[in-house]
Amino acid sequence: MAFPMDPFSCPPLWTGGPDPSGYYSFPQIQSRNASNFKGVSAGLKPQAHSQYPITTGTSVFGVKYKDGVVMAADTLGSYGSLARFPDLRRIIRVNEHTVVACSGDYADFQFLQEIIQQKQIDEDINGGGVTMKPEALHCWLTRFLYNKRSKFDPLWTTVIVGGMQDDKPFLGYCNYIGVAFKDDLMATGIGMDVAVPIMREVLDKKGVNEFTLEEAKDLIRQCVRVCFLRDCRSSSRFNMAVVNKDGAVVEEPTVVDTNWDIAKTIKGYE
Amino acid sequence: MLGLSSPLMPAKPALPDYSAGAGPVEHRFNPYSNNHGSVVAIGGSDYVVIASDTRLPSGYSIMSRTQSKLFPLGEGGRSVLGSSGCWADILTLTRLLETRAKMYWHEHAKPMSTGALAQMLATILYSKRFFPYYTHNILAGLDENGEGVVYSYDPVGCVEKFKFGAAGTACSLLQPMLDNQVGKMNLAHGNPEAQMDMEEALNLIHDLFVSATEREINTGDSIHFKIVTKNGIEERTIGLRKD
Amino acid sequence: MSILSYNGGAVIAMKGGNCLAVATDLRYGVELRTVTTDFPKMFEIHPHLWVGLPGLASDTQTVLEKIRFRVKMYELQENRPIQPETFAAMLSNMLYERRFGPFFIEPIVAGLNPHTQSIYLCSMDLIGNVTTPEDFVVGGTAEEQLLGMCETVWSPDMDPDQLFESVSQALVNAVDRDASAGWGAEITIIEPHQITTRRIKTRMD
Amino acid sequence: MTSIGTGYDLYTSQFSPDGRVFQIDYAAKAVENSGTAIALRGKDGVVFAVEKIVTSKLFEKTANKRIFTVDRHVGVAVSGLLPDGRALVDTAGGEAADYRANYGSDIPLKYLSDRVAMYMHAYTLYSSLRPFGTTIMFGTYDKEDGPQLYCVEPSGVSYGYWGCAAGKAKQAAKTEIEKLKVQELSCQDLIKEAAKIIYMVHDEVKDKMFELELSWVTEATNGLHERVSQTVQDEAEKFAKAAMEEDSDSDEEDMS
Amino acid sequence: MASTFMADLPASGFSFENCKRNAFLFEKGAKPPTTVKTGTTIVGVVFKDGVVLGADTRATGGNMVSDKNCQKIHKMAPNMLCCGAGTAADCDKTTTMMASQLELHRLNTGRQVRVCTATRLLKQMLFRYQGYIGAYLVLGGVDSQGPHISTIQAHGSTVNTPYSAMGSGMLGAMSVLEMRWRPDMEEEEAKKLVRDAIAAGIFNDLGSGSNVDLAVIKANDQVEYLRGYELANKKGERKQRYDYPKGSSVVLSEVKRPVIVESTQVRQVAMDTS
Amino acid sequence: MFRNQYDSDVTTWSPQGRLHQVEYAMEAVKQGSATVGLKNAHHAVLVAFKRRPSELAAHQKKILTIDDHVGVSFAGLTADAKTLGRWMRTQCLHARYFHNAPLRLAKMSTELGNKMQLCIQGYNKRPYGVGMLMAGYDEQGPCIIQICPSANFYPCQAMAIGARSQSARTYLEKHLNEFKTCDLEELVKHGLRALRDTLPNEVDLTKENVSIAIVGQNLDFVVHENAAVEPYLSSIEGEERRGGAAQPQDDEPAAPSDDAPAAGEAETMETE
Repeated sequence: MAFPMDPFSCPPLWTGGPDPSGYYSFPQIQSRNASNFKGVSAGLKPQAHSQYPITTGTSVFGVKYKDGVVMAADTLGSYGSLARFPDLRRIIRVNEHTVVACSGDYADFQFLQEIIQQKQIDEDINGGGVTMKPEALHCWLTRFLYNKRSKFDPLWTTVIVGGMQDDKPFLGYCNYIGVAFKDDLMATGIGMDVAVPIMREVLDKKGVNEFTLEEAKDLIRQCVRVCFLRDCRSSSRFNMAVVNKDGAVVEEPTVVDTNWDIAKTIKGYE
Repeated sequence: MLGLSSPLMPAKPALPDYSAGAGPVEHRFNPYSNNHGSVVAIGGSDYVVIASDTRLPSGYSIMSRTQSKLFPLGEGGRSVLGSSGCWADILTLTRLLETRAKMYWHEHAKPMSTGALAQMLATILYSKRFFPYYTHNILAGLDENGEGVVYSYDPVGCVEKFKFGAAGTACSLLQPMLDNQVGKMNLAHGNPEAQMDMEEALNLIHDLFVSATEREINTGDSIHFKIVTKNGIEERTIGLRKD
Repeated sequence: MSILSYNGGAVIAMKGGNCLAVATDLRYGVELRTVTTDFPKMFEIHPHLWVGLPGLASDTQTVLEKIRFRVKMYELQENRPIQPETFAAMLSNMLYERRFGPFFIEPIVAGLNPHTQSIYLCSMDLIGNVTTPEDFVVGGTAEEQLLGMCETVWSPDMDPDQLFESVSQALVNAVDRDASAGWGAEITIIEPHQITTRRIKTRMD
Repeated sequence: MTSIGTGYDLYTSQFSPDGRVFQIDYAAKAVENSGTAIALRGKDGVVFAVEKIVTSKLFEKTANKRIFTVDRHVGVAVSGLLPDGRALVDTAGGEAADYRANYGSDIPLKYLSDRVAMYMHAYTLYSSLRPFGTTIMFGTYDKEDGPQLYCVEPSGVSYGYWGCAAGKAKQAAKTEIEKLKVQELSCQDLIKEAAKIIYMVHDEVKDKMFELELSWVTEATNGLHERVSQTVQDEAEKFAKAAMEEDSDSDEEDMS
Repeated sequence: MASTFMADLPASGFSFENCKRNAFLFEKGAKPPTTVKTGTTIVGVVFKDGVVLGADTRATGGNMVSDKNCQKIHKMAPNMLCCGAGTAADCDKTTTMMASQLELHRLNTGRQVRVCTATRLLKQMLFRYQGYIGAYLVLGGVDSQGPHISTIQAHGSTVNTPYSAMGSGMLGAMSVLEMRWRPDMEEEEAKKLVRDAIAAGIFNDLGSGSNVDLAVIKANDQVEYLRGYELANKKGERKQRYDYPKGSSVVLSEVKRPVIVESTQVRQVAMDTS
Repeated sequence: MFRNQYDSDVTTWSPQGRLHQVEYAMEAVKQGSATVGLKNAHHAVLVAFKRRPSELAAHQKKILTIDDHVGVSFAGLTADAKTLGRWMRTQCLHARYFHNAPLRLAKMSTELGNKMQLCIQGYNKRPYGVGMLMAGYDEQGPCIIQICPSANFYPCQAMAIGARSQSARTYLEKHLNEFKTCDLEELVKHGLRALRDTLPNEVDLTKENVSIAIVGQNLDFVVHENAAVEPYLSSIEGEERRGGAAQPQDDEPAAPSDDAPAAGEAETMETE
């Protein structure tokens, strides 16, 4: 796993090589993942870790349809209550049948994104045509987030992994404590309270197997629209991703339609 | 009850519940989440039945309606662990148990017995005595002479062997009736040694879950049964109220 | 521990055919110590109207006296026995009056109208929110256990004997799973023309 | 080679009286025991060709692969002791991953070959270690620096090349490469030339069966190192075999 | 000195006599108990010729359902109803007190009471108690100014919008309303919309459940209160009965007391004027 | 003449560029009893000949189950095999723990190769004195991978290692193209015949001294011992030895002596 090296020293002579000295001890190079109590010996407070999100992304939505999965996430990066980054890509394409979307702290997601892409490179060079599947990535992410949570140094993100697992749609959720589950529909953050009821209503009537791509896209657009209307940390500009057996596509951002006519009818507060 | 919005549920409007004397609250990182869930198990002369509800709540919303909390372990999944509480801990604990059971099978060329699993689970739970797995576990399986046996645990590994047991959020609703019907307690002419037959056990568990669903908001959606006898495992799912 | 479980206790009121059962445990304890084992929490206002006052024992007695006073005043004024609904409303308003300094009791009211055979059950929280279910009401520290038992055991239109067995089994098994309730149980079956009070054998631990 | 067997050639940390570290030379000798591997740097990319000697009919075609990819854009051909080679490829992979983690871009080939060279050189300093018995060739192509080809020897020395060879018929292959004007040729032609060289230097007698491994990293593959497609492989082998007939005809004419 | 009798006649308004004692008990570490909350999903919607209110029927105490079929839609005035969420007792008592105030107001002015009056009275009272009275209300009525829905928060803030939702299930309900609300809807469509909004709360929010209550209010005091409009959830059928044979419990002592029931009539007595 | 100077430890190259310690380790493989691995379109099979140190002792286990989809048979130092087996089991369990998916055989063999390579480069280390045949099934189909003490691994169609395994290899080379198309029964028979060819005339395959392992499409790795091998053994009962039923086989020296390295071995050390 490519943890970033200690930034303050130049890369050592060689990395991770065996201790060539055999009998006698070679000057020990500072091991890369030094314990997080580095400062204790120097009388500093034990190194604490960030335990709150800074730049956050709001809800992410995912729903299965008969041949695949549709996901969406808006492109807003909120810096507290400031709508600071209007064009964040919160859905990334991992390979031709896996897509990952994140809500919560965006820096943590970029950190995760790097590691996922490195994993994908390792798969490409010696995978021999067979590459990482969504369930493997979802399971690995759960273990990774749980491990960070257990060290009280959490990655403050909630991820949804979507894709095709052995020609069957796959949707997996995992939050920053490591609570993970798989289901036909899901949403993170406020979307779980606002969008999931709508999705459940639609999918209870019409099972996943008769749910067409157009209907799924329309439902997801509805969810984004409702969340934009009611979540003050969301934007109307969002990315939609579709994964089916022809591959994984993250579409360019589009904007959801809204109309505010009723504003005119509201007068006063009583 | 609408508590103050805990850090787990960012951006959810919290309706303040004013309780006197609530001083300033410091929002530290809370590594746990309570995802509730309830488990009941009844052992008979030649079978054991274990059941859990399949609702996975988070705060006041429902993450999944179809998440079973039963995990087969050991030989052919003959021993079944029912676990409720913090779902992240449950996933990790059961994964660890499955891996250890597999390594046991490699090393001993025979699968782990229920008793061995019970002891291993107790040790693993106690290994995290000072950062516990926030889980309420019930391990059900057949013992050496094929009788149903139920081990019930506290989150840090104190284990006891019973013929029946309940655990989880609706434990206090389920347990008294189990004592009465299976343990024949407080019945003037009940015979506690008599073993319950399987059909009656299944019906009792179903009725208990119906009652629990009526009164406990975190219980509902459906019940997932696993019935273990010497010639295999049968699974059933029965619906419950979805509100 | 919550103030309501300082003294412990468990009460049930359950509706039968044209009869009503009220039951209470008999423990009076202070936190984990049991002081006496003859402290019912179910009191008779008049043969067809019973009130259960589980919670903080001192408030149980205080509220009981206050209520008895008000019922006497009412009956002197109205020259007829108080109806359960009226009694419940009076109790509810008395509790809500102390909204910001409440009495720590969660009362239940059970009444039978001998003329109309109608049965009134209600339970309240400590600030007087009235709930009037059709089947049974429970209260005290063993509330969850009692709910579990009663939901399973109750069936409509039970005759007095069946009702007695159901209520006593519900109470006894529930308090066995609650450390701060138990130590004896008293069950009263209220019928239009007869009140039967029985004490049953329970674990005394 | 005067000091063979005089006891100065047992440890890497020992100089012989005439100032040479024999263990490094012996390691280089080990490289010559494996099949010939060549790499040619054309104007639009780098081509690798390896003579993979098949020691048993029972092996799969994928056995003993000696061409690897590091970090998608670096082609690697290994000759000499294959386990050592794989270990080096693994190290090179780690270097490339670290580089991307720290600097966010693909690792430049010069930097990678220096890092691997330093790593191999570290094994020539201590008596408790032995040098890597491998020569390893790295090749990439990108818009910025164009085609790049480096080769690192067991001594831990790394040079840039237009064309390099290692293994059994290293010398013969080198002379053949020098005949070509590699700088002007495109990879399409170079792949055929490389196949021809391998067929030419292959010693029919000693090693009966061999397989030709061909791969390239070119502008056409937009900087990704890939094995050549089956059609290109067949064409190259057909061209090589045809070239072999012409030579054998020309030999007969001289003799007759 | 006032006799003991006088001591007990309740003065008007809240009594704070136990506050000192309770504060002392809490210092001793006792945890204050929880009041019964209505988890609740309540909705109010304006349609062409009136207003539709909706509510679920579950009251919760902690994680326990204390009432499976409670009434959350309270009468405020002949032309006005009010759904309450938050602390159950606060909603009940607040709406009952306010109803009597409004009735007096109606009698004194001889006019139909206006929604804005009820809103103003409610907000002033709630503001006085700084949100300690946990009543979150959706007030709906039709008065001379037409149909109104106004939402009152416990802290005293109010807003009136053509549709509104409150309670722990409000997010699910609000998303249904945002999707399907249109100005000038027909009555049937409005009822269906409110029913679906409440159902979204019932099935997706743990704090709400059981049945859907609806109320339709139209001009000139036309109020139609549909209690139990849809019994969305019934108790599961049990597979066994648990009747205990006679003598299951061991009786230690028994006392039977007969009760003589006199008949009581209530006579109208003329006012004694001398 | 130079050989003895350069064969004392694994960090010394000989003038010809060979590592004699590694070659001697390859010899250890030939001390172990024979084992054969082969595969068809959907299954991989391992058969192994079990020896016992004395009449009173039990037969030495030759096949280790690594995971549901992979197992190994080994020839050489049993303890080395057990250590590597345990390491492989842990790797497979890690893969299932972290990725909920079986570990791909190509990945495992590369990792194993790199792990064993560390032992042929350090001063205070020795190579693993065991050769292994890994049989497994994953997305890329069934595979047989031969692992040598030289830390090299070879994916094979079929392979035999251990004592007198050359005669088995000869059999396998003769029938190589039949394996792809034959069914599982036939495949096991081929394996047993190849194994039998490695035995001296007076010894024959019995249910005590043979174990068979099969893995394949929706068939978890299963090892047959003792009674379970009988049906397979009886199916090749009558056949004439050496080269099996098909056609007579040019006679090989009855038991090629151990030290003369059979033709095949020398080349493998060809620093491939």
